[in-house]
Amino acid sequence: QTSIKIGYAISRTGPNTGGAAVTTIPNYELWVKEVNAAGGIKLGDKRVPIEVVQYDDRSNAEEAVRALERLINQDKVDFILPPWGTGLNLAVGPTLNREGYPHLAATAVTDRAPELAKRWPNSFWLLGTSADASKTLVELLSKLRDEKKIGDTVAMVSIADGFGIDLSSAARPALTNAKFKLAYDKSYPIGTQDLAPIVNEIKALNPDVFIAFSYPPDTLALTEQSRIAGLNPKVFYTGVGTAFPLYKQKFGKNTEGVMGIGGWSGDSPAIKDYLARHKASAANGAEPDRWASAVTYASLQMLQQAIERVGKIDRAAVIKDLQTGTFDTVIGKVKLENNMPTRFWWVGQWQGGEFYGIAPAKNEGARTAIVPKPAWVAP
Amino acid sequence: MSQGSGTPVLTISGLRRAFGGLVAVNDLGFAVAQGEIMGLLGPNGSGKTTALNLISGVLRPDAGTIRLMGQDIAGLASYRIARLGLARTFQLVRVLDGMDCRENIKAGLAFQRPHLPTSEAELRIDTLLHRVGLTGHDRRRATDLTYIDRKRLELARALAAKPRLLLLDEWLAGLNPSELAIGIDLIRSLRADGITIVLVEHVMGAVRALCDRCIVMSSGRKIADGATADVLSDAAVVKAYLGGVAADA
Amino acid sequence: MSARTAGFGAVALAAFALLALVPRLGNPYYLALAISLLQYTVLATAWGMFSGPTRYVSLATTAFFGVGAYTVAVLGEILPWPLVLLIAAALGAVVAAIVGLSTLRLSGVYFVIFTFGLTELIRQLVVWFEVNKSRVLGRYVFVNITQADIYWQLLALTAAVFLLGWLIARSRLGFALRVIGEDETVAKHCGINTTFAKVALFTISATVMTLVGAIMAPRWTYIEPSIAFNAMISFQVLIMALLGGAHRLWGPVLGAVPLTLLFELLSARFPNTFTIILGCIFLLIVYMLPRGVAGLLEKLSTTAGGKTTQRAAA
Amino acid sequence: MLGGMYALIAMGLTLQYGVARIMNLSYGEFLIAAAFASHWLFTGWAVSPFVGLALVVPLAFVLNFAIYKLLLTPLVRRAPNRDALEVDSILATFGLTFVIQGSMLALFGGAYYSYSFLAFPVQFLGETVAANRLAALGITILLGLALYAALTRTRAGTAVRAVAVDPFAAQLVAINVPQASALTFALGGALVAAAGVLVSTFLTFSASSGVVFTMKALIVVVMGGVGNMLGCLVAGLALGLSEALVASYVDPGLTLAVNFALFLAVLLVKPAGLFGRATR
Amino acid sequence: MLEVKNLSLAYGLHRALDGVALNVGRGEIVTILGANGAGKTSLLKAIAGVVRTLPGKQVRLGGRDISALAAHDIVESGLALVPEGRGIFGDLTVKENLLLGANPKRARDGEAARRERVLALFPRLRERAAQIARTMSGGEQQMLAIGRALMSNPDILLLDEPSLGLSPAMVQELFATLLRVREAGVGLLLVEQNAQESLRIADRGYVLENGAIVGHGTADHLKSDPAVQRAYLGGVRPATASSS
Ligand SMILES: Nc1ncnc2c1ncn2[C@@H]1O[C@H](COP(=O)(O)OP(=O)(O)OP(=O)(O)O)[C@@H](O)[C@H]1O
Ligand SMILES: Nc1ncnc2c1ncn2[C@@H]1O[C@H](COP(=O)(O)OP(=O)(O)OP(=O)(O)O)[C@@H](O)[C@H]1O
Ligand SMILES: NC(=[NH2+])NCCC[C@H](N)C(=O)O
Ligand SMILES: [Mg+2]
Ligand SMILES: [Mg+2]
Repeated sequence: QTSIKIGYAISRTGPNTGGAAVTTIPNYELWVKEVNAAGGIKLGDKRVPIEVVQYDDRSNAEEAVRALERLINQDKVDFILPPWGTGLNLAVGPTLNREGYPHLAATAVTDRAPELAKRWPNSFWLLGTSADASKTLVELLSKLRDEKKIGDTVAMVSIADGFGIDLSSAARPALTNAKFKLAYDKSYPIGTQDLAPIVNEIKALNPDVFIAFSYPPDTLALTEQSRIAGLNPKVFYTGVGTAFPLYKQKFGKNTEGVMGIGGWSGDSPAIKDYLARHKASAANGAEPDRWASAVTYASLQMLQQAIERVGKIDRAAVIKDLQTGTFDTVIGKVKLENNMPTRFWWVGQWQGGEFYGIAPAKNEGARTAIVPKPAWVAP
Repeated sequence: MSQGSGTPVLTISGLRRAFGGLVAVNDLGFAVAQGEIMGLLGPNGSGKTTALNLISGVLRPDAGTIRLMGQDIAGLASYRIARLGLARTFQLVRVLDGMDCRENIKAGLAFQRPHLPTSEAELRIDTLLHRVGLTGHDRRRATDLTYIDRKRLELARALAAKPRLLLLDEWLAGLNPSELAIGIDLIRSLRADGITIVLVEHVMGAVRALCDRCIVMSSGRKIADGATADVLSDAAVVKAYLGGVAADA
Repeated sequence: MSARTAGFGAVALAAFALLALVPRLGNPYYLALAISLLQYTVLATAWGMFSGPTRYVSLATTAFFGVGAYTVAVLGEILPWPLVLLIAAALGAVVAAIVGLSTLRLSGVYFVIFTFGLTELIRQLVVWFEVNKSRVLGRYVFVNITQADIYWQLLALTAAVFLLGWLIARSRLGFALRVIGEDETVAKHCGINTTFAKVALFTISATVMTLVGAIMAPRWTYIEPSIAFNAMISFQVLIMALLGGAHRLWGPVLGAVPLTLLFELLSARFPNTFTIILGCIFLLIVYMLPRGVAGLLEKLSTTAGGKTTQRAAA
Repeated sequence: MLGGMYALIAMGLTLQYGVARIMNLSYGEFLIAAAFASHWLFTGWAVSPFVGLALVVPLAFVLNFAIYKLLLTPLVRRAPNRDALEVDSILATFGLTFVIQGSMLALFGGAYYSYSFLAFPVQFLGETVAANRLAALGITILLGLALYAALTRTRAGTAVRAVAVDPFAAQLVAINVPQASALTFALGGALVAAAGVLVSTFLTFSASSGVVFTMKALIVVVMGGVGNMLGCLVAGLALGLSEALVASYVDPGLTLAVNFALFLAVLLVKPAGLFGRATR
Repeated sequence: MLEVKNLSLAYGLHRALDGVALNVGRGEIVTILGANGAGKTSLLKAIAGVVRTLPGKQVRLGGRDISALAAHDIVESGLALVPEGRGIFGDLTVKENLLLGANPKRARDGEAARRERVLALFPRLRERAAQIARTMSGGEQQMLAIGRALMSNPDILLLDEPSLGLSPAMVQELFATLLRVREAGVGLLLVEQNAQESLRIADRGYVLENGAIVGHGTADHLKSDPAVQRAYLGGVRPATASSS
């Protein structure tokens, strides 16, 4: 064994490109570079370098499946890193399961995660379930209301795809049970280019809480539009993309107090170090996404540690180790239960130019939320 | 075939069609008897082609009735009218360019009811090729034909359906004198088969040679109707259509 | 003629028998590749069946493919598989007939973009329905269908499509469509019910596409509108068929197979510069093969370099 | 507001397709390329997009002129008729799509890009709108009307349309057809570049978002009637307006559905688009 | 005015024109006689530069060599073609078609006056200024095609079967017009199926057979040439032969 062959198929073209380029690709590249710089992965007493085989899945489920089949049968790779996004991770699930490869899904959010983990014991769902995400968000809101920091009107929008709908379907009963008033609850299709009507209507309702289960382009558009329309609720929460470096870059001071899905322990030295390394390694010094990026990187560390503990290319043993072992990662110590982590960051908030995890509050390093959100300032 | 000469093949009354403000055909009425060759004349833009389009179902009339052998066909889809025994040619010759001559003719007969058995159809195609003078050109593509041969092919396609009524829109236009003679003979021979013909034409020689009767239109209305010689010497027709000097070519 | 037909039939049969053995090779990658090839072969051939003779360029492939896939997503776990396929086919046929009746009076780009718009409309409606009525978006299909099963179904469908295409080409319907393609007005005056002919063929072609979608669906476990109604499929199929030459029944295959392989080869060899290289090769092909692959073959096989079919302005 | 953007992105295509007869599938890629150029100028050199327009638009004009001359002229030459040219141009520009998209991916990666320019609220007809969108709308309407007038009221514009109608006959009235087509195509390219720059001030884009714009543009063009500027403007605005109305009064989830339904309905009633002249 | 020498043209292997030479003088009407497919249309197109010809041709217009010019420049230099099948802009209005007729720079001076003359000649065009050309009747389109060519202020006008589809009255008027156009010093090269009609207004004529000029002479001379009479003036026998 002179090298470990690691393969992945990732969306370099097509609609998923944006997500993959921010969250997944830089981490795969960073990790490989670092591991090889250190001599490789330790197998027994020697270190073997990683050799990478990568393809473009063109954001297409069929391509993704076939690319994996190619990786497995033609390139005979030792391990496979998963694609970006829920849909593609689900699409490749059966193949990876059939062929016995560990599947460390770090960018998939699905309520069927526990069930899938049972069906495919090789699969690990590191980003959690949307029900959990919504539940945590609502708990946070309840607490804030109890503290009399906010009232009880909520306006919620969601993107009409698996992600947005799962989250909003979970949030809806949670909010009602917690006796929040859902003043606005609509979804908009993917590709909507003008969100002004939605924002204007919500503005007229003057809610205390604004929740958007959105994707990066609309996360940016909603924020921008809210600023323009002067929609400035006490809690302003947006979806995927809030934790992106682009968000900070675009909105600068206006990010202050904005909440979003994800978050990380921005104060932890491990994260600080990771951030620095990421910046140094990625093209144009790009920063990571403050949510799934760190999880992705952590998943790679877990894979490496599992391989090293097994000491040889034995995928079944690696899967076993992943199921049972404890791992030391940038997001802290990770021990999986039923193939899922026990600790997630569900709500983060921009505070002083960094996106800190604020909920669940029991998580180590959780900051207290700044509520109400400061008013928008002119750019 | 001289049966039923009593009922007209085509009867039109009160036919009208306007394009926007322009009334292209206005209260037009006439009848064409079995076996007749009727000339439909008139100055440019008087509504002749429009009338043919109305009869053959390309356009829907705004008002009026059109009876083909007693059956009202006004507003019927053109393929239905075609199946009732009406065939036509077009002012600018239209053949199926990508197909060969056989296929062009086959198109004319393959969709008629009842269907012909293949062998009979092939036989009919041979006959028609011969009839219009295209024998030996079976497999030539329509694009490669000369102008007159394209016209011949178009006519053969129209004849393939054994129509009761044939509408010819300036079929003789653009032929030189000797071709014209051939064309006239060809059309005349159709009458012997019992085909009734409505002929739109500006070539007066041909009209004189072929038509028993003529109708003259002007600005969408009928201004004359009668035996060819009478109509062509009618003062109104001369003024509107033939011009100062009576056409003598 | 009939001897030649019989000979040809025998060769085709043998070829299909041989192809049926592919899953026995035991290499899932080759199987996956073969599935891909068949998928595009059927889609492109079905596309060409309608668009070739009528020269209506349709971008609705995705719509039907998606309807098929979505039918499986909804019913796949509930009903027995053959019934699911049957329902999918029926749905596809109904949608196609409605679409056909309403759209075939459009011509040129208007038709092209209409079919695209239609695809998007169907997708938006599916999304809206799922979001607001069933409150789920993205469905999981866990059915017991192996890759080999998918392959065999596609192979059978391929055979059926070619047989069907061959029969249609010899039938009066096929001839009617060629006449329509040449000159629709003339066709009507020949007694052709042009609407019926076009809608019939459109429906047949769409039903096949729907079936492809249904057969492929179990390959992905998770189906959501953006996967089922992926507009790229329409484009790829169109490009393949045009490149192969849609004026022949066997033309689209000649585009589908090399292009699928090319896509595959390029994405295997040049994952990063894939798009650029693909684009360049594509341009090269367009400039070197003006009449598609079928055109090239025809040119090679006949000495009488045929002239391009001209469409009389209707 | 949004309608303005739809009209804006469609204007170039209606020239390229309606007049130069090139069905340009790489249209959206050109738009994104211009958006990137503007982003790069703005974030890297602090060049305002309005100044950027003055740089990017002429450049796009020259570039598109060259593309027409080099890539498309051979196709135009060899095409026996309009249909054949349409097929060829679809295929060729499809290839071009990949080349441009691939180049942008290589240069900028797949990530989302966005920047803020004129992102402040202004009051317009009693509504609060973003200044950048309003600016884009204003420019669109100006450009659209100017082009419409140029195409219908001037001899040169009429000549351009004549080329679209019948290139053979056009040479008989002393029109240099290859030149006129190339210039029109280039003008279309310049327009799409302008659209790209303007759109980049308020939309988030990435190297792979071109297709969306190509399709939107095609829909607007077709709905308005191919080659008709006014149609383009009206169709764009109608689509935008319907989208906004549906979002406010019905359900934002149905905006796109209604958009497409509106488009389909228009075609069913007027098979050649709002301002199209039925050809058959 | 117009001098053509050694003009040859081939479609693939088929030679449609073979070393044709002819000339048309100022204010002269010259007609070309020939059977269908003899190459008349090809000849006019070749002179107008809209088809690719074989090398070696010489075309001079008013002493200037225009052999190498592109079609649009040929129009600029003063030669206009009314093509077979009319070649009008079907989707444009009548008015726009005429506007484009005056597109050559040489036609800009006196455009208004010329338009008046054309509209006086074809009053129908004035009535229908806003009509879409495609929807006009066959004969109306023919008028438009001729009117548009006249708008370009040509020195030489090539006409390919201009009387096709025109009513008898219209044909007479057209020929009268052509005579008037000639009066203005324009040279006309006329192709007509109806040789009798065309020889009546022509000064001279050429006989074209299988792509080659096989004879020429004054109109009177040709009219009385028995070979020409047999081939092209056969005419239609009067209606007496037909049964009534
Ligand atoms: N689709 C249309 N839209 C508008 N006007 C039309 C349309 N079709 C025909 N017309 C007009 O209707 C009138 C009659 O046209 P039609 O073609 O019937 O004339 P015609 O008698 O056949 O003339 P010609 O002898 O010149 O062929 C003409 O003035 C023509 O311009
Ligand atoms: N584009 C073409 N491709 C091939 N052959 C052609 C083409 N155009 C004309 N021909 C052939 O060239 C010869 C001369 O044609 P042309 O049209 O010049 O004849 P014409 O004298 O004008 O005939 P007509 O009296 O029918 O108008 C004919 O044999 C014709 O078939
Ligand atoms: N930070 C992230 N990019 N998270 C990825 C979320 C992926 C999302 N659930 C999807 O389907 O596609
Ligand atoms: Mg007419
Ligand atoms: Mg001719």
